[in-house]
Amino acid sequence: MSEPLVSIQNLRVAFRMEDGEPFEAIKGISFDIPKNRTVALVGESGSGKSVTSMAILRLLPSNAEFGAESKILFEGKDLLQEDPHALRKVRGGNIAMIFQEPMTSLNPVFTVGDQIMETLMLHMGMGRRAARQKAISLLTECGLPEPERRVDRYPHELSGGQQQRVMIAMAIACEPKLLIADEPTTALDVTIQKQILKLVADLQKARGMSVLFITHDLDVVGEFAHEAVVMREGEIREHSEIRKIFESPQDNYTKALIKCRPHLGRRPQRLAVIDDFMQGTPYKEPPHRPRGYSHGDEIILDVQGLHKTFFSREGLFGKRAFDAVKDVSFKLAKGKTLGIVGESGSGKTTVGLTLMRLHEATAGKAFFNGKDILSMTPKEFKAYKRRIQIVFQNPYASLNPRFTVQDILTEPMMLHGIGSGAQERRRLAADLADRVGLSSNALSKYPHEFSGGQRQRIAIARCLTMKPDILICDESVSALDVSVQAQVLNLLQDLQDEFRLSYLFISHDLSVVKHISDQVMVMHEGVLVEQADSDVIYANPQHDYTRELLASIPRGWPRDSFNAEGALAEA
Amino acid sequence: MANEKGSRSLWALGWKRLRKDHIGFVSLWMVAAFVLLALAGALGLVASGWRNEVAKPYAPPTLLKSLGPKHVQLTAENIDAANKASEQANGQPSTGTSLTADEDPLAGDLAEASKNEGQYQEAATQKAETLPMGADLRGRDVLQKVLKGTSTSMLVGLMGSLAAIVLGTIMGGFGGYFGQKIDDLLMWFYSVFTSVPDMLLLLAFSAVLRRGISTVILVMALTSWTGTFRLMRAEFLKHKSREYVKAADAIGASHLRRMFVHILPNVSYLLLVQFSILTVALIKYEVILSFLGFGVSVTQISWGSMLAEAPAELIQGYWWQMACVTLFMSILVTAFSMLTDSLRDALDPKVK
Amino acid sequence: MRKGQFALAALTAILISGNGFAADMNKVLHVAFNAPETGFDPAKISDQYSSSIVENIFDPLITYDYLARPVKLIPNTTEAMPTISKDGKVYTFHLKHGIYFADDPAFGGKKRELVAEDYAYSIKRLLDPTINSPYSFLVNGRFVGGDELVAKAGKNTLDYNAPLEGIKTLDKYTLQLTLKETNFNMTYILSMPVFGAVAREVIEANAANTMAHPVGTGPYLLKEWKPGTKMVLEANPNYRKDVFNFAPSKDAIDAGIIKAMKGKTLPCIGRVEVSIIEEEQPTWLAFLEKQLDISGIPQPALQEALVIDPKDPTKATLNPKYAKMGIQHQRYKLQEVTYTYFNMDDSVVGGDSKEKLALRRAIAMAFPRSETIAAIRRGQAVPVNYMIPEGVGGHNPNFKGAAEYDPAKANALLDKFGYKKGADGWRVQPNGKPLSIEYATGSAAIDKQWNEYWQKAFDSLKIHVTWKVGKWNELDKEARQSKLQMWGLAWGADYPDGDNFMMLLYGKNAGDVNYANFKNAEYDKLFESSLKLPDGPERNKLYDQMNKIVVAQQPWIFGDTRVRNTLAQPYVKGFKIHPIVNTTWRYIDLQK
Amino acid sequence: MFAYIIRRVLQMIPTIFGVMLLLFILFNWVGGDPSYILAGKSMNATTLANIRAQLGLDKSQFAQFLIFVKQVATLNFGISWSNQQPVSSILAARVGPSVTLTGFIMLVSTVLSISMASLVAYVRGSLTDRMVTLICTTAMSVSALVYIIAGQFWLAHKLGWFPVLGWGDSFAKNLVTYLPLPVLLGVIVSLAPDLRFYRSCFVEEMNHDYVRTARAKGLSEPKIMLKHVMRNALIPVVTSIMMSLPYLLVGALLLETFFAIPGMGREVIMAVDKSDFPVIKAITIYIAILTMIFNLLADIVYKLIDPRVQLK
Repeated sequence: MSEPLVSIQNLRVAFRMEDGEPFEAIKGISFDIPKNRTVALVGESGSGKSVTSMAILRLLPSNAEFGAESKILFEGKDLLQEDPHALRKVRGGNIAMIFQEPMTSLNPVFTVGDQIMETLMLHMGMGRRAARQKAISLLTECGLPEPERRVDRYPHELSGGQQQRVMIAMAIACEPKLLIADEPTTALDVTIQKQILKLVADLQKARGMSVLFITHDLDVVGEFAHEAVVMREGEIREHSEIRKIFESPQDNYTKALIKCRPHLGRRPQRLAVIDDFMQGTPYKEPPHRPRGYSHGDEIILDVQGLHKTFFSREGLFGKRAFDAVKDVSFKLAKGKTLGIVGESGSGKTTVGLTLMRLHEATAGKAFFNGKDILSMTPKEFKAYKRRIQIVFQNPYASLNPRFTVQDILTEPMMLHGIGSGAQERRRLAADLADRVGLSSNALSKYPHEFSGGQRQRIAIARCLTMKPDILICDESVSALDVSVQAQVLNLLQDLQDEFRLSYLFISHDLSVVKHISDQVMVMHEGVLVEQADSDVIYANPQHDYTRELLASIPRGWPRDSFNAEGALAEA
Repeated sequence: MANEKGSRSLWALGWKRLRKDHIGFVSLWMVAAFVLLALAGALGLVASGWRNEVAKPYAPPTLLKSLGPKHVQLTAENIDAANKASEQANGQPSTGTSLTADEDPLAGDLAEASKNEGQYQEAATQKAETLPMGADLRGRDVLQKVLKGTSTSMLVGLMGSLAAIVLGTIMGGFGGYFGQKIDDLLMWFYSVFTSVPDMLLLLAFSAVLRRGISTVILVMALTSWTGTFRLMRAEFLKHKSREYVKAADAIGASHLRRMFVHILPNVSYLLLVQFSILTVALIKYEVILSFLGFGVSVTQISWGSMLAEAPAELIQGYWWQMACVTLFMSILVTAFSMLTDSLRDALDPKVK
Repeated sequence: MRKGQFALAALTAILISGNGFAADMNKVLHVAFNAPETGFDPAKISDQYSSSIVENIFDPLITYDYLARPVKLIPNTTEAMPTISKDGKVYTFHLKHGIYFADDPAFGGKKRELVAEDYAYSIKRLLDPTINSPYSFLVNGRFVGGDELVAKAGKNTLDYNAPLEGIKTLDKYTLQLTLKETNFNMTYILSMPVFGAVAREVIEANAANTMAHPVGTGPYLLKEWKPGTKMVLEANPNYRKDVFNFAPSKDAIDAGIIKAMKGKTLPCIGRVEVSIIEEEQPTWLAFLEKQLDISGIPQPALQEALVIDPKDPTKATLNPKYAKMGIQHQRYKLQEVTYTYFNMDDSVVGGDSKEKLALRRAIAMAFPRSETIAAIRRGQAVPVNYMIPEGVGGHNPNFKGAAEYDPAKANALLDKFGYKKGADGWRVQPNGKPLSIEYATGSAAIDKQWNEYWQKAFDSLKIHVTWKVGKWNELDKEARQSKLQMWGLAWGADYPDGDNFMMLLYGKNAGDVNYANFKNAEYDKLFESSLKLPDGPERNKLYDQMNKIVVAQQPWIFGDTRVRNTLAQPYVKGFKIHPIVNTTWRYIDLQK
Repeated sequence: MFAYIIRRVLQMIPTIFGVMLLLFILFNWVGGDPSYILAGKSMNATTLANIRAQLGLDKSQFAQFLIFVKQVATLNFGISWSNQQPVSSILAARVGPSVTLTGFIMLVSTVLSISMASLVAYVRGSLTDRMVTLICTTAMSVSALVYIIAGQFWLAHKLGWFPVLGWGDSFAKNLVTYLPLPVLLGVIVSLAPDLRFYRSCFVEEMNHDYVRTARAKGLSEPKIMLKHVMRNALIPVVTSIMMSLPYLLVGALLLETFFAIPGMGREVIMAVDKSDFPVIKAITIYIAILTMIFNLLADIVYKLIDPRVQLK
């Protein structure tokens, strides 16, 4: 192999914390980015992958310090030693970068054209007119529909996927030799994600540039990266060809990462967790779990013709109606899981919130044990409230930060008169905390002292205090790292097995839904497009939209979708 | 990360951050010292004798005596003597009035009373020539006045902003949380109040109420709740759709519980910041109020009522009362503002 | 008839070169008022600031000699002082010919001569119920037939054309006023600025806004008016020939004034700019910076401006550093009394019983008046000992009416009448009810200074005092509705006669100028008798008796009479303060 | 947009009504009786009744309120009760000085504070930044009253750098002679809080992701500051300026009082002092209307500088 484009040597990054203590985020890593190759930097949160990518362009905040021997060589020059002027030439010129949140990463008050032209004028010395023409052609290249019109649009007038295309257009404007993509698709829907990934892969090939692709999801890069660097806690665990990573991973952590992600192709009784691999004993996959509604299932919740309309003000006195949920009917069986999948705006969350009466339904009935909970007065509903509970998506937001875990767990009991007194409620809370796998001293702590996975356990424990019949999981595992996600999914499964809970499992992640659901309903723009047992629907989707959705799921390895030739490039 | 360090609430974390912030921490101590001083003043432990005329009128500060003007200070005795001289010249009686005993219905009673007046005679006290911070028109100790004034001004500032905060929070909370008709009504109220110039509201409210500390506090609360209302309305609006509040709804917490047990503690750091901003503003506001004649009553003293005397004193060259108040006020207000900045940084849950 | 009059007027204007316009329009006098004016319709104003402007625009029949002290009336627009009938009821005035109003569109481009009818009209306006003149009390019930005419008008405009016996013109230049009762103050009253002559055409043409359209025969006309902010007067080009020709009084400065001014045609100053500066610090600084030409010394600046001799504080002299600069300093006692009244109708402080009297007396005895004169007035005031101040007819310098300052005796007196001290150390009423007195006050810094001394007085008596702080008009309203307990006021002479002061406690004036609601049959009888007498020993005897009643009954606590100190820049020539006339602008000159 | 403006204008009606109600209650309840001022030194019941009738005070409260409604609808508030001049002409004379004084203070203060704030934000965390913040905080701690009293006494009187007070008819004369000191003092009072506020706006913007993007593009720091950050930071800055514009009319009471500037602030005090209800009504209603109009304008300007904003 020839001279690498970028060579990272013994990179150490420490952040000086508020208390003056240094926190070492990157602990002396070295790897190369060869020319014309896509290198994936994979890791969970806290692994240091983003810090590494930011370090290359020296975009880290001012409290970051590099180790004395650290070097980032770009075409032989150490970027860490470059003066600001030379560094600016590299930034945007030779090395370009795209970010996770295209909305906030674009300046909201300039048109997208202006922002692309700015780079062109800066690095290529173009005039406005030329830059504009070039910007339009770049947008065309990046697949933005109607580029002539959209070049004058402001970022907020574009969709998330379009914004990311703009970011990419901006990044490739000056023919960079290296494109750093920092989780560019994490905030996007799965169908859009696929398009963007394809775009990056195509551009890489067409332009012969190198790409450093940062992601937490190995499956995403499996499709098109040439090699992968797996990071954990500031260290590199494994660095090899992508094929090797999937087919013969050497490092236990890599192995765990591959296994703990639910997969469309298999459904073990329990998902693997990191600990299964790290103890040194070889991992044996548990047997397959069959799923599906069966005839004798007791229907605990029967939703008929659920409809929800939101209104917004428009014109002089007018209102604009927006139907978030249109005539949705389904049945939830006792002890079973009904998955609801759909992309953002599909109305899946609205269904959950409406059933909890966190929104009032516009029309429809929901029979819970034969009673329509939607038409009850709030007073009547109060008794039912404890029987349907919800676990929200963001474990950081769903727990009151000013409450201790004990407060959080005893509050519902107090409100519903569960337990004979404070003493007993505390005991019950301790039992539940234990049940969801929290340590014994957890009760006196505050939510911010816990990790995301632990917080989600607290949220689940809170629901369990009321011994509900139905648990609505609204994207409950989406924000978690894959390893933690596996733990929480296992917990949910255990609880279902133990308490015969019924789950309404709402998620955009089809793999997860496939793993946990007995029956799946697919929603699109407020409409239920398809509903069937999960194995059935994944094996044999009836609706075009379902098929599109399924096709968009990153499959990791073996790569099967858009980039078959990519694999060939390897050989 | 904090696990091994034991459990800490957000408040405790904020406190920890505040202690790290040297400026903030020093400011905190200074504010605390002022609060203690204010309490001591309110309880009469400090400067309870501020109304005593202990020195000659406008006695200069001891150390800066030479910087004071050398005006002759007239005393009641001078006036008495001068009047006596002119009375004698005019042939007026030297004591009593021109009424004869039978013309004055009280003559007999007065004669009788004069036998008992001994118990009310007060020995003349020696008046000091200088004082550490000088004296005012009536020979009162400026230092004592400013200490007592600290007490009043801080009481006014703290209570005024507390009242404004309570008013603003309750209204803002209901408006933001419930929205719809209640919000429309409260917003209407808000826009009415913000559309009327403060000065007019102030003059109008002051005109209805009696003079005194409680009035000043009330007037301040009535004219300054709007900022808190706006802030709290926005916060409640934001928080009510947060997942933890929805979760509270899901577990069956009532509206009031959600508002005051769940949301309020989460926005209270903003209230604390708002509180200290308002306190500073109101301490300064009190000065203007006093200048316009709406300050505290005669038996009370505040920084504002002292500064209201400043324009007249300055043209006579008596600069010390103004200097003394300005010094005290700057120290407190600067410390308070610094503390506010530090609090804002320390308590913001985003910064972790 | 009117038409002919105009024609004649135009003719005289050409024939007589009486218009001796000599004012130098480049000479600009800068002065300041410390409170806003209200307007310039003589019939509608009563405040000092508006009067100060009005007296320069309108001419009353009679005016004061600039230099003579004690003050002396002289003819103004009349040939001579009026002839008064033997019974003192009929006054006849002969107007000078050839006096013209300032030009105004209402005159249709012609010169308009001042005639007797103008004075008749102007005086009738004061009676007009639609005008609500603040000075209507000076004319109501005074002229023969006046009351009947007013009654006929009801709420509507007075019929100015109806014949009125009391106010009539004998010919074009002769005015005859007939009084119902003898009144020895009539000439003083008629010299007040509100009796200046207005032209009916002007008033009627500007009926909606007479305040802003003063057109008179005086030395100045209103050039510019920004209400509450600025007034600019300019010399009236139509002003009659008026030459400075006053005889010196025994005051030392008169010689210099006559030297500077004698023979000059008045007014000398072409333009007078009056601004409103409420605060004392800026006023004083502005004078020192020569941004003002004449200014009183604000109380806080007295020590700085004057050298005050502790032995005789009222004889203060100018601080040598200013004297060296040539700044002129003049001093005179105002013709005023200040007093604090007790509401005699009040259940706590009012009433004739001895215990109530004792309470009032004790409060009077506890007020440290000398201290206030020293500290607040800076010695620039003398104590009031008689209801009539020095310089006003009827004053008795030998009378001592003020209660002696003796808080110890006052306390003993309260003890004697059963104002016992309660458990908390504060006194209660003899009937056991709590004792708390409410003192009314304004909200200015100066009010607060006074209140501190009142607080001290009440504290020394162990009587609770509270403050009723209000705007002047609110307090005034409550005072007249008898809702206040105590309030401090000042009364300045409208004309230099004791009657103007003694009426303040006349029983029939209760609810009006008798704020104390003092109703004493003997006092009232004596007052009524005094009205029938001219100034002199006979009347003085009555006044002494009345003062004794007041001292004995204590409806008032006597305050002080201020000594006004006024400064003028060195280049102001001919300047002498007049105790009655507000402004001297027309008599002075600027020589920079 | 048009519909939005119409709706906002319609929404002003209830607010104006509320302001009227508040004003009416406050001043009819507590405002004092102007007839006692007009009556002067001495009065009798007939005079008083006549005056009250002329002022319309003898009408029922409801009738008086109806008159008020009519006055607001026609924006004709009649004549002042204290000096019987048309309210409109009184206010017209007062507006100029207030706008001139406050306008210059605002202009100078805004220009200075924005430029200083951007500089300080640029070097945030440095010694300069901390010193400026400290100086600002200390400067803010001194009462405006002290600045004015002391400034007039020392700068004008003792040092003689400025005239002590005054106001002329010519704009140029005012600008050159009379304005500098009051404007200087006004700027001293308002600069520090403005500077602090604007600095925080800038600093907050500098933490946004798009700044990182701009850096990644290779833009220089000054360019990032002047182009990207400035434009975004101006959003709150312009809004706060727009919101404070109605105060131009209220004027700067203390400065007007001490420098004898014939502005609106003094008029308000005077009107309240004399219970001059027509003037109070006019000032309040005008300011209320202006406040609302400027609020609306602020929103529209907001829309112009921030394309994200949707006017709803």
